[in-house]
Amino acid sequence: MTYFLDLFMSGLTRGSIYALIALGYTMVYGIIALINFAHGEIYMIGAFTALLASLVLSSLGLTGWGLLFSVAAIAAIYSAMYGWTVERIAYRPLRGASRLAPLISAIGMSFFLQNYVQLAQTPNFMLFPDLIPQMPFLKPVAGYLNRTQVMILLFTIVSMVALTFYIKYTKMGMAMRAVAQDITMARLSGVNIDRVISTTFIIGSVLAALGGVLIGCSMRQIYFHMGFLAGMKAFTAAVLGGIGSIPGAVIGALILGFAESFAAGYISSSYRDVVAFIILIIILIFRPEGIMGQAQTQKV
Amino acid sequence: MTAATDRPQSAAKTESSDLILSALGMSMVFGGLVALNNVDLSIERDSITALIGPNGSGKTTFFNCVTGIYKPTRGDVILYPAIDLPSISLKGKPADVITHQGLARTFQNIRLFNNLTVLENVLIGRHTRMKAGLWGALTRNKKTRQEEAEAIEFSFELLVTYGLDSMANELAKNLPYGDQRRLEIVRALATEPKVLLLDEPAAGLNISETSALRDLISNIRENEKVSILLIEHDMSLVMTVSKKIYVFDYGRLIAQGPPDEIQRDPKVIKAYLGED
Amino acid sequence: MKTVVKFLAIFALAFFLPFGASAQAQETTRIGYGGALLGDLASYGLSNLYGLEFAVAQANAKGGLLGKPIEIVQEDDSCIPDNAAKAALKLASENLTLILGHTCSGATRSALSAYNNKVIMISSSATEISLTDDGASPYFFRTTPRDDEQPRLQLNYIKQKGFKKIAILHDKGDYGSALALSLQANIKEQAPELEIVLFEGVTTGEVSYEDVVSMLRNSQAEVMVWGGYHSDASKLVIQMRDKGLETVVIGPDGLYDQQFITMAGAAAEGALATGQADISGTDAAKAAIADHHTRHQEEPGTYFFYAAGAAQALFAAVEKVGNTTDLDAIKKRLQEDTVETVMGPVRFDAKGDVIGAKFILYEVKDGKFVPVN
Amino acid sequence: MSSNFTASNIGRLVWSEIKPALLATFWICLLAFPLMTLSINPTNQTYSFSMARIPYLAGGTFALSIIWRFFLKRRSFQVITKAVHQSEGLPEDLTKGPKPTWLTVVMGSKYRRQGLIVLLALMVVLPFISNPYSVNVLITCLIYVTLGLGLNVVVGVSGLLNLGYIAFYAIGAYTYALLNHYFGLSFWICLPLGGLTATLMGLLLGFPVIRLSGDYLAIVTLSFGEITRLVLNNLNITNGPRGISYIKPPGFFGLDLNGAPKDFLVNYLGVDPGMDVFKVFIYFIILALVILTIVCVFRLENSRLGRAWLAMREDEVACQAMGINRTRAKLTAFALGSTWAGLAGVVFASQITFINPASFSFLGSILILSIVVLGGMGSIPGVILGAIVITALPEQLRFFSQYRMLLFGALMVLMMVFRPEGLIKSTRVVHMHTLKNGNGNKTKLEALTGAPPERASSPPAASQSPGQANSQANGQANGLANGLAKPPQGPTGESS
Repeated sequence: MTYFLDLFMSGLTRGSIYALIALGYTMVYGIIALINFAHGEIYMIGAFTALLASLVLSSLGLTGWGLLFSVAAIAAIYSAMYGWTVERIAYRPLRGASRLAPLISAIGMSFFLQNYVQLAQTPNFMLFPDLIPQMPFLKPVAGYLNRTQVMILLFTIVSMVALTFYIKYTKMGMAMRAVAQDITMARLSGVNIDRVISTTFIIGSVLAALGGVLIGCSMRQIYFHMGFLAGMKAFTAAVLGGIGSIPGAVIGALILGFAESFAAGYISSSYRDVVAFIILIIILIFRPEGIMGQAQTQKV
Repeated sequence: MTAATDRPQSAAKTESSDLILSALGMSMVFGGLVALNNVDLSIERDSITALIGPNGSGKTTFFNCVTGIYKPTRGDVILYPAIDLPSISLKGKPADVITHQGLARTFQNIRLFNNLTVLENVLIGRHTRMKAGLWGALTRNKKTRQEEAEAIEFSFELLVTYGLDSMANELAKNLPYGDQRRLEIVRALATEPKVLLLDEPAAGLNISETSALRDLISNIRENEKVSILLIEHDMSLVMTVSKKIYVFDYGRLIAQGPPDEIQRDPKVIKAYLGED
Repeated sequence: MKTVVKFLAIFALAFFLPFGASAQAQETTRIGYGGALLGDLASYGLSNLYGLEFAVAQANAKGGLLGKPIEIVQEDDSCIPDNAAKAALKLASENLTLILGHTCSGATRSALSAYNNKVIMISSSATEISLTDDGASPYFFRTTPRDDEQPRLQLNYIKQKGFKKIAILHDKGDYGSALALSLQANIKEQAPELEIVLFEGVTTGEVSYEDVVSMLRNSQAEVMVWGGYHSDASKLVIQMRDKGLETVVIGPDGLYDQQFITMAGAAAEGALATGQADISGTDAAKAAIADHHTRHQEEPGTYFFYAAGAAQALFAAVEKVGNTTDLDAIKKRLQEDTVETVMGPVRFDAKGDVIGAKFILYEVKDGKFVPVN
Repeated sequence: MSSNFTASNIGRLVWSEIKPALLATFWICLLAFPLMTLSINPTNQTYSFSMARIPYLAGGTFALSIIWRFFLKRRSFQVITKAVHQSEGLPEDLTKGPKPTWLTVVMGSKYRRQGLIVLLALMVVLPFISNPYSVNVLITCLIYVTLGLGLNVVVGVSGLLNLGYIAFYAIGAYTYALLNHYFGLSFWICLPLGGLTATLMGLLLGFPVIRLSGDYLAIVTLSFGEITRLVLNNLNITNGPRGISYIKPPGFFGLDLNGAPKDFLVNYLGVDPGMDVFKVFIYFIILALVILTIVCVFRLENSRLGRAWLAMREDEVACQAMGINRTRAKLTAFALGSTWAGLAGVVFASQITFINPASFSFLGSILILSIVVLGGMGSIPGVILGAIVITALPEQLRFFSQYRMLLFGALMVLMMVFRPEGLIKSTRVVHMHTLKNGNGNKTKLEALTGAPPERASSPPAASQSPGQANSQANGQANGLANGLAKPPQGPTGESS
């Protein structure tokens, strides 16, 4: 039973990280039906910016929670700027082109950003400082739940709730839902499409940056290629949950996280990804629109 | 305007030799919404039958159920290919099989293959009457070449007949709207249908184009030995070309009969104009 | 017609440039470097390149090789076999006969087949046994010790400490999995009384290793042997210690890197690794380290000395033979002469392995690798 | 008008161009600021600060921004001009047929055959006038042409987004490697077997994904690709990540081409090919395979089956309503597309002689997809050009060594922004109508067969002369040529 609990907790944290990245994928997809391949790179840039910021800020004497939050804020702001710029350069000129053109553009952007960070910094693994302060109250459960996991869960839940409120109750959130429903109608009713799309990229990038900071704290190492695998898994999670659906992305991410943890624990770590992908295929065969995706009746 | 056509149920049983297609007890439920409720409808051989009703009354759903795009919740569709041939049930058959059996349709919102040429659109209509498979395509043997040549010939002649041959090599999306409507009909005709189902062919056409369409529909019926089922909102068109009219409202069949009867039917007037 | 021009331009750009590129006046003695300069394992490749650059700079200061200054022609293979073959052909097409490389074992094998025994090649980091053992590559040498030493050392230590339950984890790469399998075979043959409670591949670059840690805890292993590089090992060790798991960690030479301690910090304490015997103590090595500091502002990487040593041995052999094209003569010199290099005396045996290179077991104590007696 | 060109006006004009470029420069420098100026010393976790790279960045960005804006403006100007012309009905003369492109000009000219022969001769001579490295690049390039054309069947023609295409390439390569390693089977036996295995795997993947479309299909194929790679990595029989080495290159009628023939050439004929004979041999094998692929893909695309694929890509509902069995069309597309990947995989294994799962990562699928999209979806010459660009360009960019992939990524973005339809836009084959209809004139068919064509009720009589059938079939192959001639105009009355 403790083994199960152990795996459950690791699946939960894994899923939470996927969720933070998957939200960016699913929001962008929901609005402009684009698989934003460069999203994993934004997450990586978030982690790198956080590393640099933490070094500078800690040399200025900042410590503890203040350091963590200011580092997270700087990473979020920078990633948002990158996200916005990527959309401006690689996707906006392509609006209205065929569906695959922006996809290739996104792949190109992903190559570019990866190599840019590699050249600007180094190809080496870089040590990420342990930013999360000690939490003495976790002593009794230390074997199963540590402070990084607590922070990951906390961050994820807070961002999820905030995002849900934002989408539901703000004017921009309403505009986003409108654009997701019908971009032409939204434009006709006076919604500024460009602004909505930019905002979507900014929000997605902020969440990815938070994911980057948390992973940095948890793995204690970052490198320029880290965005690829995480991005691919998060994208898988987003599709699993029904791409375009925000609760779907979270549920999909958690399912993927649990599936991977339990597959590793009870089957084999070598075959973990195989099992995870097979589960994905099976779910999609029986629910082709993803778990939370809306079944669309072909309108004829 | 015979009295017999007023009773479709009995007609389906007793006078099947006059019918080409009959739908019996068609029902379609989406979630909790009843889009079609126990509809009986039959089409006489070599006639033009019209289907009218307010928006959302289930006309297109009926089309989709008959042509296999949707699987109807209940009901059967029976095709009588020829007087001396046995009837065929189309119930639950996939769309491509139904087309092969001889039902062809057009769509309310034009669904052409936009990035293919006009000729290719028509050639795709020929698909179901051709046989060449993978082997034929790769080896391009004599049989395949001949079949291909015949299909091109056939398609060209159709295009000539309906005045689209000069645009044969244009991409379908570059055609003017009226020609796109016409091409969709020609494409359906290329399948050599026994029954042609037209879903609002006059939608978006101006007066002169509509009158041209009227001629076109009459011509098709005369030239091609095909029965036509027509969904249309343009009453002048419906009343002039059709022999019999069915009226839908809220998924039910509320009236049927020849045009002049329908025009006077109080239930139809109520459905269109609402109650006072 | 504009498009025709465009088409032709692209076509010409694509193919005809390289045809002209190889015609160069040979004012220099050229040596090729093939290995990872980009990609995940670039740091290993760079340490090789820096070692070569150091040796070349030293030789050039003394007048070069065969009376001409030495020039390095470098090609990246990112440690991908496919790319390595391409890089190898590119180097071969430049009429190079002296190659230092490649970085990774898999890439080295594919490069060897592409060179088709037309170059002298010395690798300073490809440790996989069969590269020299299979005898298919007569002109291949290496200055790094071979992999078969390491599992033996590890097993000895395990037996000595009386551990009974062993977990073997590897990174699913060609290097790591070969080591893991070799240890598994060693245990089955020589110490069947030991129980392998866990034998698993771990996906590298993942967002979390917590499930692996859970498995490790569940298996109640007393010792975990890692097959793979330090980058993943340090993450794994951090997460293990974070979760209060005190299992002893033993790694191969991929873990024997100061970087491991830097990355894992306190969690690295007590970890063991088999590694090449320390060679940084000599005066020549100290000078090299100082030189590396001024050039790159950092500590030399894992294979720096092995690459520099390989290059120095190669230069000495070529100088004696008097040309770069008589491969058999160069081979003979490499096998017969002992050359004093920054990594110590270098001479190769009949198979092409360096003589005297040894692995020893290290333990991390107070942030440093200390030999275990 | 001349008053517009006063100094202040020109100044304002220039400023209006420079200002946004300056803003962009400032923005990019701001973005790059921390990553480009701060560098970390990993040993003691300190950082150092240097502005040295910023001026280069600023200069580069400024220049790029000016060029970028110029081309974007030009692009939108072209779009507007086109729209205006269209709305004024200027060049939209529908009887003119499609605008002749350079391809139709070259392919349609009477020198088409000669042109193709010259091209072929060039391809045949190429390995003998180049060095081993170039031959290797050529082989890789042709392998990717095959892969691109195969994926084009799936993505470009059938509209099914496949992100796991590399798996079939891997299956082909491993089929040969394993059969050769364990059973010593030769290249020539394994080539069809590799293709066949890939086809079967394509079918296997096809069945579960029949109901899926669009991005869901993409993710399932992606998963399939990853599963294949992981399984190859974990199995013992494939030797896991250590891969399979010493795969035999193809022999020539049982003759081992590795070594001996070269000595023969040098010693007895006095010809030094300057490279391994088997490499040249592989080059010719893959060249033949490419030609075969081109012929097959062209024929498929213009057959009943190919039109079904195109219809499926254009509109899934309408295609079914036209009597096309969508399931079958999807399955054949998947299976056939995979076949070429399998064949290319076998050639790849024989070329590189060592394979391991690392060569078949997701990145490979992405590269092949890039070939198809960059070249022009559904366009055969486009895909060929795309393959050249994707495989040969990075080789050329080796000059920039470490900046290679950076430039490659940037080029992909630029390419899509300024030419989203790909290098060569796909064009449809043009058929010419041979009938002189309407006014009681006999059609060509009538003239030949002496019988009036029956229409509508049944297909024309099968007694048609073979010559006619041939000329019609050739009409397809020569369609490009015919496209230049104006199709004869029939009466275009509203209805007959």
